[in-house]
Amino acid sequence: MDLKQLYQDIILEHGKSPRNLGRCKDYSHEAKGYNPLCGDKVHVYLKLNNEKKVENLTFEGDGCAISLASASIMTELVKGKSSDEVKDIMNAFLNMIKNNSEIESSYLDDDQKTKLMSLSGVKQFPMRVKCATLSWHTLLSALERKKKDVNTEIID
Amino acid sequence: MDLKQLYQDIILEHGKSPRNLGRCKDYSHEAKGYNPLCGDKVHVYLKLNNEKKVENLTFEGDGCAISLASASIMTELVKGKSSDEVKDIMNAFLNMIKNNSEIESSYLDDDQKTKLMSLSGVKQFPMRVKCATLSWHTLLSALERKKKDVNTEIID
Amino acid sequence: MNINEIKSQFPIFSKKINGKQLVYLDSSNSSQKPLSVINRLNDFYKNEFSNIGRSIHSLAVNATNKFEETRVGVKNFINAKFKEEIIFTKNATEAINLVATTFGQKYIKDGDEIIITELEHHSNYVPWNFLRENKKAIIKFAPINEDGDIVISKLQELITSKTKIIAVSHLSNVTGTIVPIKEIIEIARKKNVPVLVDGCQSVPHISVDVSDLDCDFYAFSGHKVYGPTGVGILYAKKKWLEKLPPYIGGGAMISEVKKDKITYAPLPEKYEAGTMPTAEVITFNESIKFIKSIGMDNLIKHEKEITNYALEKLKKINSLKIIGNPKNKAGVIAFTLKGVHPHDIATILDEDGVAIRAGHHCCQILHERLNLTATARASIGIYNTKEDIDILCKAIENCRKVLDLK
Amino acid sequence: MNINEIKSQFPIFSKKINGKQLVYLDSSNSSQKPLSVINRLNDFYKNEFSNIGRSIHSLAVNATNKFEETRVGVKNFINAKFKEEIIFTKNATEAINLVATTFGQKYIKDGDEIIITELEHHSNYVPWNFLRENKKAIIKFAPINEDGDIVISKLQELITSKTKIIAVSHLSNVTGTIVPIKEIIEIARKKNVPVLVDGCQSVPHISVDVSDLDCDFYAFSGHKVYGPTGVGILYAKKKWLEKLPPYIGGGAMISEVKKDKITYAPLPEKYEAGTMPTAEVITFNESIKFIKSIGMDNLIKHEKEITNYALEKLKKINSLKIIGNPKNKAGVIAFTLKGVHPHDIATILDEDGVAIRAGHHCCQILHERLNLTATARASIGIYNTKEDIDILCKAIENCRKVLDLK
Ligand SMILES: Cc1ncc(COP(=O)(O)O)c(C=O)c1O
Ligand SMILES: Cc1ncc(COP(=O)(O)O)c(C=O)c1O
Repeated sequence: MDLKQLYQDIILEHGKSPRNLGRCKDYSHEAKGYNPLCGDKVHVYLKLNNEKKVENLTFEGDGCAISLASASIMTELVKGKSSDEVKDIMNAFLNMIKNNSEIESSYLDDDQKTKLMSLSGVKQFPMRVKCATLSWHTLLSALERKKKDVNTEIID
Repeated sequence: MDLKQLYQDIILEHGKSPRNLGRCKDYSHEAKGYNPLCGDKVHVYLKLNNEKKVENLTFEGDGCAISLASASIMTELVKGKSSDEVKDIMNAFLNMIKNNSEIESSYLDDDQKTKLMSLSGVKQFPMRVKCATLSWHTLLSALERKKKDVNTEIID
Repeated sequence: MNINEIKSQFPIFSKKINGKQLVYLDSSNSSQKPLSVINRLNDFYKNEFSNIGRSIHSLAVNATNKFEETRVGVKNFINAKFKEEIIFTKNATEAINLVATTFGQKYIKDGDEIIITELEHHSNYVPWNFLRENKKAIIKFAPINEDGDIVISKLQELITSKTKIIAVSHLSNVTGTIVPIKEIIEIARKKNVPVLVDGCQSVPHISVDVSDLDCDFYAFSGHKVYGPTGVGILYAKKKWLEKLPPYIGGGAMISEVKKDKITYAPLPEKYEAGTMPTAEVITFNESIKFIKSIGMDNLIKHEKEITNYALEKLKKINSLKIIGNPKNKAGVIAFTLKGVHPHDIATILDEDGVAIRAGHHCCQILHERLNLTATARASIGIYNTKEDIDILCKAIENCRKVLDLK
Repeated sequence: MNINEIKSQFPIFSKKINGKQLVYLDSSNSSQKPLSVINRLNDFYKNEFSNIGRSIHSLAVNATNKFEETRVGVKNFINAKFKEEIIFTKNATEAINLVATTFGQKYIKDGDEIIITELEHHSNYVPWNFLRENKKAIIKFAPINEDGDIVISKLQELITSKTKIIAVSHLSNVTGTIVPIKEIIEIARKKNVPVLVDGCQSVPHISVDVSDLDCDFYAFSGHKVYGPTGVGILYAKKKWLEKLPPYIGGGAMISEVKKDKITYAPLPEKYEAGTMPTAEVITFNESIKFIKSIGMDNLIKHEKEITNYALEKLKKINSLKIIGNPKNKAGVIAFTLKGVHPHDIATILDEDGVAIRAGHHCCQILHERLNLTATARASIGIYNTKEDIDILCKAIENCRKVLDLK
């Protein structure tokens, strides 16, 4: 295992100064996520425009470097995407973390893929995978306007 | 351990044809005893006369050779004894079984002591001690007119 | 299958009992453990010990993964659909209590009916009795016949619109009856009544497929399946575990804890409060592997052979009576010997190194039904041989001699 | 006392974690096991295994005697009056649930009050919450101050004529606070309110004398006291165990079972249904012997020395904050590091072979009270050395480097 792999510079940088922090105005969707094992929390606020594309996405959260960085990077990558495109990106991300593959999504350019790949280090730290995926599950929940809060323990 | 010590002839004989079996008429005291571990049951019927001495003592029971023989021998030995004398004999018996000593009671003659000593073999078979002592505890309970049934699990 | 090779995997059989070779015929009570299981436990405590779930250091990660591997192992072993349907308890008794308590809390009210059978172990009666004591539920007993078979038509007749649950053994720990549990579940299904199966005796001795059975709940104990003590298993359909309230409350089964309100964790954690029997659950996976290494079919075949041999030989013993004669019988043989109380049998057999059990075997209702207070019981495990049976029979013959009976 | 000799009794310390020597600072979660304990378990399964109580063959007699020896061992260890006052459960959580459920069933009704404290572990809150959910009981929280001490005067003020029970920790698993439990019991005694003590963290680390404390209930877990997982202990005054209804129902806890009525066994069997964690309970006696071989006074002295050394060294670390500053503190040290989340600390420390815990440690109320969501926690056991603390401190210093913080 390699700490430098987990805590890559880009992660540290996003962890220290997360983008899109706070509650955006006029959000149309929201959801809370919670990891009962460690107490990590995230609250995402989402504004979909008339074309059902992500116009704005912000979050409030309390968690470790990994979970903050993941949420921060997520908010950057999905802006302008449709709901289906967001899901495609999320699946590509989960796939990469679980199955050790590359990021495979046609909705991301190479730079964006590199950004997401910076989270690949968690593969070697199984207890930290949930830190990296919580915000994504919560975004999905907001998109689907699920009533229940996201709880990492019920995510496969 | 020695089975012949446990199953002495006198035990086998009493086990096969227990004395004073059944329910005597005019009993003044009674009590039921139960060993939940193995299901042994005994029901003693006791008639105390005006001088508070055991005029008659009979029992109904369902149990192993040891428990039947012990009850049978008991009914023989305590007839004519006062309540205090019965307790003295019982203590002498319990003491013999627990502490490996002789039978020490001035209310028994040598023949009677020999009879009781025939149960000393249970010392080597700790799970069978309760079989030998159930009827005595039940008699004590009858003498004291205890309401509760005897349960070997609450006897020290 | 080489039985001597298998027997040699069990260290206890190199031990002498009263100077004699151990003939262990008390597997229905608890089975002996193979070396692979004992070694796994030993290894875990020596090299890997940590609590699970809560910590994120390497030892904890490893233990958590191993713990979940057992969950998957059990799921596959009994063919459940989801691993969250496997809940670890301390024994089968707790597993049944978990269902009786939570199901009772949510679904049972005054006058509701629970059906059990005359075969049941106390562990599948007392938990329901609590609902009778505390909620005025009614317990009905499906009768058995003299052979020790449940009279299915009578069970069917007992079902009414008030019947809330049926709780029944898969295999009797006295008569060895293999209960036609699938038939019972089909009957119950038609009337929309859930079924709990007490699988304590079945899981170690016959193939169990909970998906095929379509039962709602299935409970068993690890220690009877060549595993360590301290581990019980409850299988329950997800829909039930989701609907039912929690049972034991504490660490690990919560989601969020506030001063005014607590929310509970998702499955399976919801039902696994406090520190689990971590090492024992992890070790239980080795027990499953042990059975798999033999093959369930081989195990069944071997135990059948020994059982048949035992039945044949026992029947030849003068004044010995075998209790029950069910249509389908596994290797549990209760018997009586005329003029000899079962406790005396057990004591005398023990002198010959033969370990059997005497008493009511936690089945007082069954004994009452058959007009008995106690029986002797020889029960068979994978390690038993024909030689064991020969020694058993000789020791039984000796009983009458010791007691000076003709 | 030679600490290296003691440490060498624990096989796990010859193992490497991520190529580094293991520095185990998670004993509050669960302690490592000495070889004598591991060997006893191994021996029992190899040479002596049998279930207890029910069978009368030699193996069963031996196991039953050994099981009861542990009961006497525990009784003497915590100085209870009677061995029937010692009930074996699967963990402390079950022990507390046993009391909450049975006491609640008999004595708690709508509007009755239960007092716990802001220090409590979830296992000493959730069971009482069930009574709030199901019986409309009221839970009151005795407050703590910033130091992590319970404000006794405030606790006293909470007691009313409706207070039915007080449940309180003896030693906090976050702040290490040693609670003045005797004082609390005396206050409660005057108002005739029974007290349950959660002794999970105290039994392994300070002397416990339940007769001197005069508590009504005392719960703890074997696995934190150098024993195997799967064993919990409830001490309760006989008068309570006699009055309270049974908890788990099944084999072994009954007296007579009829179709219309069941009577329950006397103590302690009344509360020990089904097959117990036989081997683990028997082995636990070896854990008590281990502690005795060291001597409780020596243990306390050693842990105090290491704790003080750790506190001193940790305080010197830049931007590290120790949580709580109780009057009397045992070897449980929760801390935060400015700008570094506890999970990141735990992961980074683990790379250096240092096992600590991060999170809320099953104490969300306490964390909320102190305005924290998570802390890192280093907890000390008999095997920890000053060298361990040096490695811990160095690893903590490394955190800020790994995360590129000044
Ligand atoms: C203070 C305290 N109470 C209760 C518990 C619960 O103990 P267990 O998980 O062994 O049931 C713990 C440990 O986790 C604890 O530290
Ligand atoms: C049929 C049956 N049900 C339930 C039990 C209870 O199992 P445990 O004692 O492991 O809880 C047993 C074994 O004792 C059994 O044979």
